[in-house]
Amino acid sequence: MRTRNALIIIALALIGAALAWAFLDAVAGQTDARLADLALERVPESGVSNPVTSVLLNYRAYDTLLELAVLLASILGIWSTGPALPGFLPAGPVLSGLVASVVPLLVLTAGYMLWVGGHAPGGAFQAGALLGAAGVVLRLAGEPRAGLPPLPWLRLAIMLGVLTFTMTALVLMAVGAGFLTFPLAVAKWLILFVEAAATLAIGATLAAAYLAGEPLAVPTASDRHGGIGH
Amino acid sequence: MIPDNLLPAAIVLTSLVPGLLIFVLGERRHVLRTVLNMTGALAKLALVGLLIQGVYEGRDFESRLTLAPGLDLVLNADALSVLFVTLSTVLWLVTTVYAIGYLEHSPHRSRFFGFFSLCVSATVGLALAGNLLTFVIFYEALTLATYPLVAHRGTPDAAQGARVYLGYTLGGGVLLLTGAIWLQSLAGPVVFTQGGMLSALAGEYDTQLVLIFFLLIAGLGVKAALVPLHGWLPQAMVAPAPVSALLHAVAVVKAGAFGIVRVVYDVYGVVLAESLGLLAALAVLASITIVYGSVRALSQDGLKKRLAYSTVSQVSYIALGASIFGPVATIGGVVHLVHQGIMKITLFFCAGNYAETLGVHRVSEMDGVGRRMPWTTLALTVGTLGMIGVPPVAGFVSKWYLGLGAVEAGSDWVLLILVTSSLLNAAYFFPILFRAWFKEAPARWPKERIAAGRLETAAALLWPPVITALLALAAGLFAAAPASPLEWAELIAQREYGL
Amino acid sequence: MITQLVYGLAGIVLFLLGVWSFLVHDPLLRKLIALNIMGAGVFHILMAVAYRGLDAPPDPIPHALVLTGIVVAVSATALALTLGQRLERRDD
Amino acid sequence: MIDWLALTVALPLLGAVFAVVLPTRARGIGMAAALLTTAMALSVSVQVVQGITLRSDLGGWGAPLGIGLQADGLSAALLVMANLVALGISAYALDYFDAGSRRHFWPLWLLLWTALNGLFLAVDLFNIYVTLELLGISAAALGALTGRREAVAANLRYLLVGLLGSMTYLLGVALAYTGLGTLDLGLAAQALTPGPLAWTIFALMLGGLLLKTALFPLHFWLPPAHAQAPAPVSAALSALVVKAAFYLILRLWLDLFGPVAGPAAGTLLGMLGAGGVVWGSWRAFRAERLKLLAAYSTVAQVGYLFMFFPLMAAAAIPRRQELFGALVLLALTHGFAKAGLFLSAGLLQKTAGHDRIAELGPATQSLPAVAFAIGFAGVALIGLPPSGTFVAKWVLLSESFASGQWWWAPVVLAGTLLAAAYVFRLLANAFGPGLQPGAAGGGDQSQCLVPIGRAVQAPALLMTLIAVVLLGLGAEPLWTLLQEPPP
Repeated sequence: MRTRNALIIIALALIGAALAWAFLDAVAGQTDARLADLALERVPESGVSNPVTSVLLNYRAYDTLLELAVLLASILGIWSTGPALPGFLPAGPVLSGLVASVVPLLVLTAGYMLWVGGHAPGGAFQAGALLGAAGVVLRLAGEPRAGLPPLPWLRLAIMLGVLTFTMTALVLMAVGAGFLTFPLAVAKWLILFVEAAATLAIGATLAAAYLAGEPLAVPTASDRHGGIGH
Repeated sequence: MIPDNLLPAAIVLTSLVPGLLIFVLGERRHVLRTVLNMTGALAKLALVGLLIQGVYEGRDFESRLTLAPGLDLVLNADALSVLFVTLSTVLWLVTTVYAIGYLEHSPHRSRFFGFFSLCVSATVGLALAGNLLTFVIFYEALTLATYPLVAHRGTPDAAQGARVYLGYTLGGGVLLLTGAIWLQSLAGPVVFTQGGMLSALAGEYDTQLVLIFFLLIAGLGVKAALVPLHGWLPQAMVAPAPVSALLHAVAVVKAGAFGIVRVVYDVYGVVLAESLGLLAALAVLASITIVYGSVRALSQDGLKKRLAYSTVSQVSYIALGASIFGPVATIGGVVHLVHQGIMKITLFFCAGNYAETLGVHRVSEMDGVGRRMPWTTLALTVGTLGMIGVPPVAGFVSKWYLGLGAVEAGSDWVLLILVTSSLLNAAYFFPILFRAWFKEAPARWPKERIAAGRLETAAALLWPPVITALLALAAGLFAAAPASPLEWAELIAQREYGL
Repeated sequence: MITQLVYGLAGIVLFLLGVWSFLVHDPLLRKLIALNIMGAGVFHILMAVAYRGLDAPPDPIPHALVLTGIVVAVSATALALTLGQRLERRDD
Repeated sequence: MIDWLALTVALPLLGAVFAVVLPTRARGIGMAAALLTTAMALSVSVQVVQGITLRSDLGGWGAPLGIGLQADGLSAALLVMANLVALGISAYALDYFDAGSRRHFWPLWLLLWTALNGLFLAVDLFNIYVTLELLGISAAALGALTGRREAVAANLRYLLVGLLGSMTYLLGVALAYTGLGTLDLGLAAQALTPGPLAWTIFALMLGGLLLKTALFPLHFWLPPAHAQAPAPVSAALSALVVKAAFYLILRLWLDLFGPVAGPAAGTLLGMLGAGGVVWGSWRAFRAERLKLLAAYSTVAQVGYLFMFFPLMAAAAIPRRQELFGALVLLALTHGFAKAGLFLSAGLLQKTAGHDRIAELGPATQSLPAVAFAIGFAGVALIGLPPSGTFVAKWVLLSESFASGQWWWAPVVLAGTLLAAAYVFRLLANAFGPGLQPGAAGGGDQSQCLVPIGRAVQAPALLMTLIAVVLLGLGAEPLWTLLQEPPP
């Protein structure tokens, strides 16, 4: 095994050298600021003032659509492996008290993050991550379903992002604007609408992923241990 | 009424379409299957008639399908292909009748007749092939279609025989493919043209041309059962009689011999082959096979095994004819293509009759068979006499021309080969006749399935050998008739040598 | 220019560490962590390239790519963890 | 105005979404989406055949900023093959899965289909990365659907290897953006000049994709993953997912790395391909189980695909166009034939309860249509006429002779013979003694055969028929479709 590791290290060193050389050649070669100026210059046409959100939700909206599909694929894959893990033991008074205050705060900040994304760093992914975190905290505090709705509604939630995004794009195409082309007048509200749906979807997906299985009728930990606890 | 460019394709399709329909047919639909078979066979016969008449008038027929840029599937009818197509069409008709009779109560008949028709389509396609690519395509398709027939019975040794058959033929196929592609990379698309098309490459690529020739001959030699590559033929005798009759006497074995004739005459051209010394090598190989086949046949007790070894040696007569420089030997070789087919199929039909009617499989069990089945044994006699080369049966004609051609070309040792092989033929065929006619019949036949009613055996089993025996006789007696195989062979020889 | 180089090369080093750890260690969790380190390395390079000095606003394109990359990495890691979990759970 | 390319991707995505929210009617929605998507793909290809190279800039932002979708001859050909095979697999899957796993299969299957269509139309480097991830994740999830221990382990390793490949590819994209300042394939090609950056990007992107297309020696993860997956999934994995990764390599090789990818790189890929052919065919011949045999046969066929590269790198333009056509024909034929083989294997496994080749005699005999499908698939895998593979191998061999690189020929021929060996080992079952009518329980194989309906046998037979007859005899239009010579 020793020689194998040594060989790997030597190989990686060589690859590293090549990468570094290529990176130097790349950075030196590229004097003008790649797509930065072009992107920043056309931000007003995208309906939002935060350039990253305009890239994510307008210039490269198709990437974001497929990325939501990736999230959906992973949660469906997780559900296909079998039922969810049983929940944790219910939390003691201190933790449940803390959770009672943290979770609403998380939800509130998520809403704010969603709104601020239009003109400052933030947006659907950050808001979704916060919602997911809220779900994980609930799950750790002993709530077996991590605050998620029953399965039929949960199914609706996880696919909401992709559904709204695709339907909006198709409607825009039907009215003649073009697939994923947000006309400037309504761009801001359309993007906000799509981002809201995406936030819900991402939050539900991340929380559901933490259950590591399909939440059919998730038994609480106490059921599993024959109701030792209270 | 069929446009000229569709006739060759139509000929191939008349057996392909019924074959595919039969596959879809249920196992119990005997009448419909027989109707399909017979209509296919008769339709093909009619179309071939049209073809012969057209070629005689000098019209040319060509169906072309481009598979890829520079790769065309071409079917056209020249004199040589018409000869082989006629032979296989007539014998397919006769064998279909025989097979219907032979497989009366056996299972998997849809599968059998489906692949049987595919085999004939492949053989006919191979005969009509206009360029080397089409020839290779149908040559491989023939392997594919015959494998299920050899393995038809499903017994372990049928599976073994089929496996051996596959090993040889696929190996041969790969060699042929390599040779064909190598040749194409040198000379562009290889089209069969009378008098050969490689004379332009003569000076520069001699070594490669020789290597390619041996690759092609090795690939074709597997199916033509040239000596080192003949191992599969005796083992393939495990197939039912109609398969051995049509395939191992006409379709598969002739495909190899026909290929050798094509390569020597229409790819290399006799002049180039002679100048490269290829003909001499082929002649030696053919002679060895002729003698070897006859010697092995002597010691075979199984009737079909003996006939198989006889086929190994007889087919090499065609290769011998092709390898002797001179129009007369060519006529001998080409006409033997037809004569050997007719005679050998008669012998296999008779062998099938004995096995099916009396359960006689071995030569030692054939005492007094002549009295019990006179007509079949009469056909057997005509066939064997033809094989030995006794006039007036057809075999004599082809051996006569081969001998004459050999003398003309000045290679007298070939005459010696012909004489010794004829003696050997006599040595392994006469004991069969002697036992059949002059020995006392045993009290009880091994497994008498069909009683001796008005006819000695089932009608469908009796008439085919008699008809083919008559054909053999007719080919011998009326050799000089206008549309006889001999006349046609002379036409081919004239065109090949540009006389 | 210099900051881009420093952070970019740091990204490359991170990537290589990830590859080394992926190849050398067998347990699932270490391989997953290695993959995420590789991802972090690539995102690091993208961030370095996006930097255009203190006064000019950064290039938004790499930022968006990194965001998308992170979400993709998270979902792949989630699925891999669940499959791994399923394997352990089956052992008991 | 209808954006055909966007619809080709959006329809299966919508189908997946509705299948998620209405699990009880997942089957119906899935089949409807399958039919609609195939119709869309065919209409795209018809337009491309009429000479229109379709391009749609999503979001209306144009090349540098926005993401485009493009369909030229190559992508149209593979799009048609992928969608027809996927339609066949969907028809087959209609009653292959029981109610429990049905609701999991259809959404993931439609997401995989979305990823496939997205990949064949993608012309943006980062977008290719995201689509590749969607493909890899949905494929791995589908592969582990049976829940058996080996299946989960094999597909976990597949997922990890896939991620390693994607990360390497992503690094290539990052460096490409750093050096070329654009993510669009066309613009990047113009900006790319041979140099250390170009070779590094080339090595990274191709290295990542070689891992995903399982070129020998990076193929170790494929056989267990494809053999353990349920039949329709392994058909999709072998015929489509591996093919999509190969398509990307071909696309990048021709459109982006034209000047950079010299004969040296071509020869390296050719040699790895040759290794794949021999090793894959040998392991397929030794395989005891049918699906493992089919999986190793995929490794061999991918090897054949890569043997075209050295010849194409060295050929002059008109000859390179013929080779390019033959390469695409081989890819298409393998797609149909391998999908047909895996679906047939699934039927045999369902009937006999196992897929040990030695004991499949009775099962093969009880399903004649499946036996024929395996026969046709075998013909196409070996490369016997009249299959498309025969034409492709003919062009490959004649070019290897004409160009003097004769050493590829013996490898192809050895591969062909080995392929013949393992295919006819399968077909021998069809002629074995099997269940003689009336035989008492067929001796020790007294296992009862689960009857299979005729309808479910149709997709396999149809697909292999396409591979043999249609692509064998009617492949000529493919060359006109690929007419505009690659730059």
